[in-house]
Amino acid sequence: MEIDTGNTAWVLVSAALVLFMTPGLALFYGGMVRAKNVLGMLMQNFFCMGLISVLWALVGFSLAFGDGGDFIGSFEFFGLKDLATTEALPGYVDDLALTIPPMAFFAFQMMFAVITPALFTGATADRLKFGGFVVFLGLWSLLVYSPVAHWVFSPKGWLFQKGALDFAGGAVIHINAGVAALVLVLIVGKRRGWPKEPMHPHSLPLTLLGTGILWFGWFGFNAGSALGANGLAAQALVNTNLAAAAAMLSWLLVEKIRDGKATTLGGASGAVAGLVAITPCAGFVGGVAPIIIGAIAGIVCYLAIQLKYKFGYDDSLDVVGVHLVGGIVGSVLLGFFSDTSVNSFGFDSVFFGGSSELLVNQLIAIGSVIVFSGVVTFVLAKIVDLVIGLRVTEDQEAEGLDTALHAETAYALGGRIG
Amino acid sequence: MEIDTGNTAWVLVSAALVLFMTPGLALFYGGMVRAKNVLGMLMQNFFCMGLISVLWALVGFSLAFGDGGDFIGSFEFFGLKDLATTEALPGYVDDLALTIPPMAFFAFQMMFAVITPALFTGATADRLKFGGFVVFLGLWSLLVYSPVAHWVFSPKGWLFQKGALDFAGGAVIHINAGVAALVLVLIVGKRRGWPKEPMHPHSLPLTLLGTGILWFGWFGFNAGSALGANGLAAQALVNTNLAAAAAMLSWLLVEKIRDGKATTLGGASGAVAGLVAITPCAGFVGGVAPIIIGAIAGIVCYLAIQLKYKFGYDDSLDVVGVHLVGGIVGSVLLGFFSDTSVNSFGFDSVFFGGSSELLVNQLIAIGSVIVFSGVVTFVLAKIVDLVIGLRVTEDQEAEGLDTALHAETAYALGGRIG
Amino acid sequence: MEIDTGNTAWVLVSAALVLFMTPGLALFYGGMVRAKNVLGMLMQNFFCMGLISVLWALVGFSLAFGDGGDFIGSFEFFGLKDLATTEALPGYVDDLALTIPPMAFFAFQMMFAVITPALFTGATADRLKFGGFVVFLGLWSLLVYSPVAHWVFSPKGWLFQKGALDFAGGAVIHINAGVAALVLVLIVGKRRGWPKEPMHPHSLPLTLLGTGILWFGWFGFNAGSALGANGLAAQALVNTNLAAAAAMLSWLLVEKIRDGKATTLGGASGAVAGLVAITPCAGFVGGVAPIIIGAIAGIVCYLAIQLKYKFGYDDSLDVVGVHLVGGIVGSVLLGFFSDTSVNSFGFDSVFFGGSSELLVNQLIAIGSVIVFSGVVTFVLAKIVDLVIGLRVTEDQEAEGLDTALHAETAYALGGRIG
Amino acid sequence: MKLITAIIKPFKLDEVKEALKGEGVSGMTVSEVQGFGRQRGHTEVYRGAEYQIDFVPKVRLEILAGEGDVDRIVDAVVRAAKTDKIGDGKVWITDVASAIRIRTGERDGDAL
Amino acid sequence: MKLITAIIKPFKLDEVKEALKGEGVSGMTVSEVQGFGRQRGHTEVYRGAEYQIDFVPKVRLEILAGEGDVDRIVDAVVRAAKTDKIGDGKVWITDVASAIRIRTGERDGDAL
Amino acid sequence: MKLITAIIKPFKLDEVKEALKGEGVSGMTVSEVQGFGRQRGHTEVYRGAEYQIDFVPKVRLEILAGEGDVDRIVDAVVRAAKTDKIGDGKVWITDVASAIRIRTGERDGDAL
Ligand SMILES: Nc1ncnc2c1ncn2[C@@H]1O[C@H](COP(=O)(O)OP(=O)(O)O)[C@@H](O)[C@H]1O
Ligand SMILES: Nc1ncnc2c1ncn2[C@@H]1O[C@H](COP(=O)(O)OP(=O)(O)O)[C@@H](O)[C@H]1O
Ligand SMILES: Nc1ncnc2c1ncn2[C@@H]1O[C@H](COP(=O)(O)OP(=O)(O)O)[C@@H](O)[C@H]1O
Repeated sequence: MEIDTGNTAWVLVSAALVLFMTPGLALFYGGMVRAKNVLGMLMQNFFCMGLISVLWALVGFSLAFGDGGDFIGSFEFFGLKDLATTEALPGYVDDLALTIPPMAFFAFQMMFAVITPALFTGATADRLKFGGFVVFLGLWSLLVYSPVAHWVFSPKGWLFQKGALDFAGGAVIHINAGVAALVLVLIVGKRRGWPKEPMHPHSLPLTLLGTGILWFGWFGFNAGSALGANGLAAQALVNTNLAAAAAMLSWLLVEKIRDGKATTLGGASGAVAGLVAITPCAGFVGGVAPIIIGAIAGIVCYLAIQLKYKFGYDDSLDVVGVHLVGGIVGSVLLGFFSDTSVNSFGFDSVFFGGSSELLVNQLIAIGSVIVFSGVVTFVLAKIVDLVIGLRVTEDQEAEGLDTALHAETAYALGGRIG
Repeated sequence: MEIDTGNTAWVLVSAALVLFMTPGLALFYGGMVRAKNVLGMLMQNFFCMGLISVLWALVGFSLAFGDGGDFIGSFEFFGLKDLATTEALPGYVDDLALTIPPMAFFAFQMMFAVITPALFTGATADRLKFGGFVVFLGLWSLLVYSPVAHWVFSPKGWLFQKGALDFAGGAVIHINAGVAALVLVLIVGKRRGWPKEPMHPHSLPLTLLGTGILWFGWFGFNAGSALGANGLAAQALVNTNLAAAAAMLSWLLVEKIRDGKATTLGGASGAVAGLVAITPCAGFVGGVAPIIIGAIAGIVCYLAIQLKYKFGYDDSLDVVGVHLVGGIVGSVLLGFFSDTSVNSFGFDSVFFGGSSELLVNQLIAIGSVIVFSGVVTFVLAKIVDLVIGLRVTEDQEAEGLDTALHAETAYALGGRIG
Repeated sequence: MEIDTGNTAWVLVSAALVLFMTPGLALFYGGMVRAKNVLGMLMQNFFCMGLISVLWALVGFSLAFGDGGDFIGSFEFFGLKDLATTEALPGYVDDLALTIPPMAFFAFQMMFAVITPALFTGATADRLKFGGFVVFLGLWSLLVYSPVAHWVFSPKGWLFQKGALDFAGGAVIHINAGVAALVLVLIVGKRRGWPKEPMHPHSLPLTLLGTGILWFGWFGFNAGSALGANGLAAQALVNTNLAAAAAMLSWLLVEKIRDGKATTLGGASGAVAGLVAITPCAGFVGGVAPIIIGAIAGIVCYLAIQLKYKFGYDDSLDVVGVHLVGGIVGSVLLGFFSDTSVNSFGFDSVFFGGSSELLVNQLIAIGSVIVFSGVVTFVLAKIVDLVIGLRVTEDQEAEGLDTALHAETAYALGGRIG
Repeated sequence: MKLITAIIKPFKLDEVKEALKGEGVSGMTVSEVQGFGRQRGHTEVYRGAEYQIDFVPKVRLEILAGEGDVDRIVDAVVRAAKTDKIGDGKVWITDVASAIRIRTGERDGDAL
Repeated sequence: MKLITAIIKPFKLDEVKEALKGEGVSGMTVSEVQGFGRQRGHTEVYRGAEYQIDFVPKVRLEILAGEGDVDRIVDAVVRAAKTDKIGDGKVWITDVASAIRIRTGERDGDAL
Repeated sequence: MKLITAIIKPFKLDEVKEALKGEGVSGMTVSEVQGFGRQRGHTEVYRGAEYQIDFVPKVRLEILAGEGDVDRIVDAVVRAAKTDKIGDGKVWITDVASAIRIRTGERDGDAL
């Protein structure tokens, strides 16, 4: 099929926007931790841009989109081999034929691979050992992310072929990273002093800035997944904005009712919850569906967060509550709101003259990603924890990651003492 | 008319850029207020992204671009009805026919609706009651913004048909929001202690960051209004950059002469003044006109700001001085610099072999927007003030909006006490 | 040749992205200086957006891309004259014919002109007199940048015709600005107290934010230089990301080995070093070459920075170590990794079945830019220093640029005293 | 010589400063502190978790003064800092064995 | 009346505050300070250049107390702030000539 | 035992610290303060509105010392902090009833 410059322009821009989300996430998380740990958090996120990009080029992409079996790709694109010259990527033929250079598709997908593991760094905030993180990060990306991406995104993957829908990565990115987050916090344990000792965000303006960047970048994430500049991309962009907006409103409303005050962190968190939930749906729903999906996500995620106090797991920045739960909410609701009049590549859902088949497939996809990601993450984390260690020492944790691990202090505002 | 992927890509990117301007504006304003009020400011701006997006989808867009009369649209697109499938938007036919999906046009316009009321939050900084703001915001967007957008932007609107020019919203956005700002400060009154007590910006780096984001996003705002990726969009982008640049220089020059020092806040303010002034002109002028327009705007806005001390209205972050005045400067100068060799859809102006007809139409547009927006804003604000209240209590104002309204503190940098 | 909307959309977006890099650079540098000098640094960078944009429109572009001789352009486009209507820019004919409006090309190149001198402000941090800087800035842009841009970027330029390759400005931007930085620090001298007195970054989160913006914008910088939305642009975008990633990793590795700790500033610095090195190569190399180039750049730049302590020049924020050295590394390595199968407009290099001819041309380009930029920068700086002065007084330096030059303080976080 | 230390409400600093200037006080040293006392702090809520903040921002003044001026200065501070609301703060006086002006080495009275 | 000044480790502030509440202390003033002493600081590295930071973040408490309560209060502070690691800090006691509550003008004992 | 309090120019902190180390001072507590005095502050301008800032950043040192060491220490501070320009600051000395090292409970002389 012909390369279309307009579609290519849109996908290249989208790749840039998705890359920009990782610094945005770093700031979103960084603002929420205490001042002594902000660099540790920024470092973990920026490091994903470094390590994952290189791994993706060497082998990650090939494992995800190479012509392998139902469960994993191949090594055919090892080190970008043949990618620049290949006619069509495995499975992207006939109606699925791409109108953009395979290299543009590679770039776009690289940014997804980068941000996915960055998501779970929020759960283990303030206590991860950097060396252990580095090794775990590489292993997880190759052994968890690439396979799951193959299952769902590659036309060769079993969930793709089964007919599970995931427009921009509700399962591949958010559920996947959310499960990993949960397993990691169970393995590394709570921050000392949590939940007794207050651990307030050290800079909410930083978090709000990160939220703005995430919202902005998410247009590339979701609308870019249309892989073209067309009505579907426009629909996905609109859905993305409306879900974020509605979730912000519903989250603030719950806060107002339950806590008496609407907070800026709540508004930001709600927006992100909505963005997560609409991710799998962005190119399959229309009308007011994104508003409903977002509104539900805002409420459910707020409530889900409260569980950590009940069950006592220190999901520090609520990756489980927002990404795992939000991803599930979106993937399930897609079984009710998917509408083929929006996207003929989708399937009709319960509310749109379809059967419950799609819903069942969605549940299968959710379940299998949870099980696979949960088990492999557990094994990898355990191994790394034993061999290298995943957690800093008590003294390092008390001192803070910035000086203890990175020999830096984030701020010298007085800039006069020390 | 055919959908063009290149034009669609550009408009989608532009929509994303304009959405990004609202967080940018939040930071631009947030840096200028005192540390105890920064979250209150960020909240008001981010909340616009939430509430206005949803209202726009439900009815706002339909009121602005539906097929109504000269003064207001219709309910035909209520809840996005038929928007995904409509052939052409009312009035966008023949030479005005769009080459992008109506949904992309909707997305682009949604971001304009979001940022417009966000602009006036700077005028009422540090003293707005959140509940009152929320209600006023919704009413204003539907009863002031949508009608004015219909008048000027919709081919069905009376000012559009009369031949008034407003490329990207000098009147619809800046004059409109600026008038609302003036009316609001007159109704809510001054901050306690103003102007005696100094109320310095708490973080100019935040304000400069916001300026950078605004400048960046404004390319989507102005050049995106060409609704295509063509020579006109390029011209608009260049004009936008040159006007911002020239206004920065002229503002700094006036500062240097009048105050003895050129300030970073001045450079940032000048740039924004230039961006405001070029907004109505961006796609209608060429050559060095943007430099002249920008240079004039920088000087006039600087001087306009000083009026608040003379007349004693507390336009806290100078929304009137920059947006109302800057919008008027641009709209009037368009009557002198508009050039049909740049854009055949424009009209020749006084300096470009035209009559004064365009200038007269510009004045009519300015006048009618000022009167309409002024009156309706006044009525709405008065009602909300009586029913809910628009201003916080003395104690809340003294304590600061962050803890008093949102139960949060922006910074915990020492992160050691409290 | 026909205007292509997709290509135009991509170049317009790229222009916006490159403009956004200058605020990004301002924050990158601003975070590294002490709190009393951050506004001074932001001001110098933002001021480039003001002054250079206007100069570029008036004469800078014409000198760079006008139809002059081998060494300098002409005045034909003075004040944007004829630019909107010109058929083709001088030399951009036949296979070089542009598929975008000349005005879009102008916009894209304007942003390059803006950021180049902004780069050297990092070297002279904390001590430049603003008035002297302003004058030097204008002179340098017209007398150093425009000619060098003509040599290398314009098809009429002697280095272009000689066959030296510089995809996005390794020589024109980074080597050029890096040499200027070195000359400037030699003329203005060290900061008082350097290197004895510690001068730590006052806000590394600001620096990391700047890094994120730079990385994001660099996609426009490098991939936009393909001047179209095609496979080459995709390749350039991928190369850009991989080089930044690999350089981050190699820099952190050296730190870990040499200093015992990997630092966030190191990760950020490595990424920038990789982005600099890949700039000349972005559209000429493929496969794993960008990873190799980036990895080498990360190591070499880290080591290069240490030279300032040995030789005692106060290149405050390491512009020489990162931009001059990184630019040379990339330009030289291009002589080994250039591959015509990636870009038929390139030439085969030592490792890719080519002769050493390209390498020789690269060395000629590097050498001539260093000599020309070095000499002219020296003369201009000396003159400005004598006539106006380039350095602040001792007291101003001790007080800090923010209050001393700009009558502002960056932060009032307690916001309670003074 | 005495040292007068005062804890006041931040927004009262300017008034106190002016009052002291009025009393001919030639200098003082000020710092940001957090106070704990009868005045209640505030509540913060982060994602549904509520925290009570006991500390209230205050400003701390230190004024070296000759014996003779102490009462006048203290009265001035108290008058200017008073709002009659809980949390106005405290003033206390301690003896100073001796004081030196670094620039000149002048001692005690001459050091001010 | 006495003034008790204590320099403690920041993360001990809450415990000390609770201990003081337990002793019926009605108020205190706290500030962030940097300490230099036996406890070593940390090293920072910026682009290969190493710096030794001598200062360690500490919190400074000031408590006005009647003669009779001083020992009890000091003991409470010492007990709560102790970690037995170098850097726990110091407590010192100085005489206060007199104290005033700004709100009421009450003096000395009544000022607390 | 005595408490030596010094207000100095921020950029002099390092020199003073070294001088004190030289005198065998084993510790000190430092904080950021704002000074008001003969030394004029600076002017700030925001969008054409001018403000005079009276306060100047200073650093405050507190040094507990035995009677015998006070003069030596004070001299060292004065010598190191001196620039002969207005604003060099003050040093003052107050009596300390007693001092305790939290870690060990050691008192007075042994607490240092
Ligand atoms: N015993 C004390 N020692 C030191 N400072 C105190 C003491 N009691 C109160 N303060 C300071 O005085 C401030 C005001 O005290 P508070 O009891 O709140 O109000 P009031 O002084 O009006 O009774 C407190 O915030 C604290 O900074
Ligand atoms: N002579 C002193 N004067 C004032 N403060 C001191 C003095 N010595 C120590 N300090 C303070 O006490 C803190 C702890 O002292 P340090 O010697 O580190 O541990 P320790 O008190 O356990 O021996 C220091 O960080 C400093 O703030
Ligand atoms: N009476 C005072 N009480 C407390 N601190 C003072 C007093 N006078 C001056 N200071 C402190 O000393 C600093 C220097 O005083 P200043 O009068 O400016 O210069 P100098 O001490 O050289 O005469 C001031 O900034 C302030 O912090």
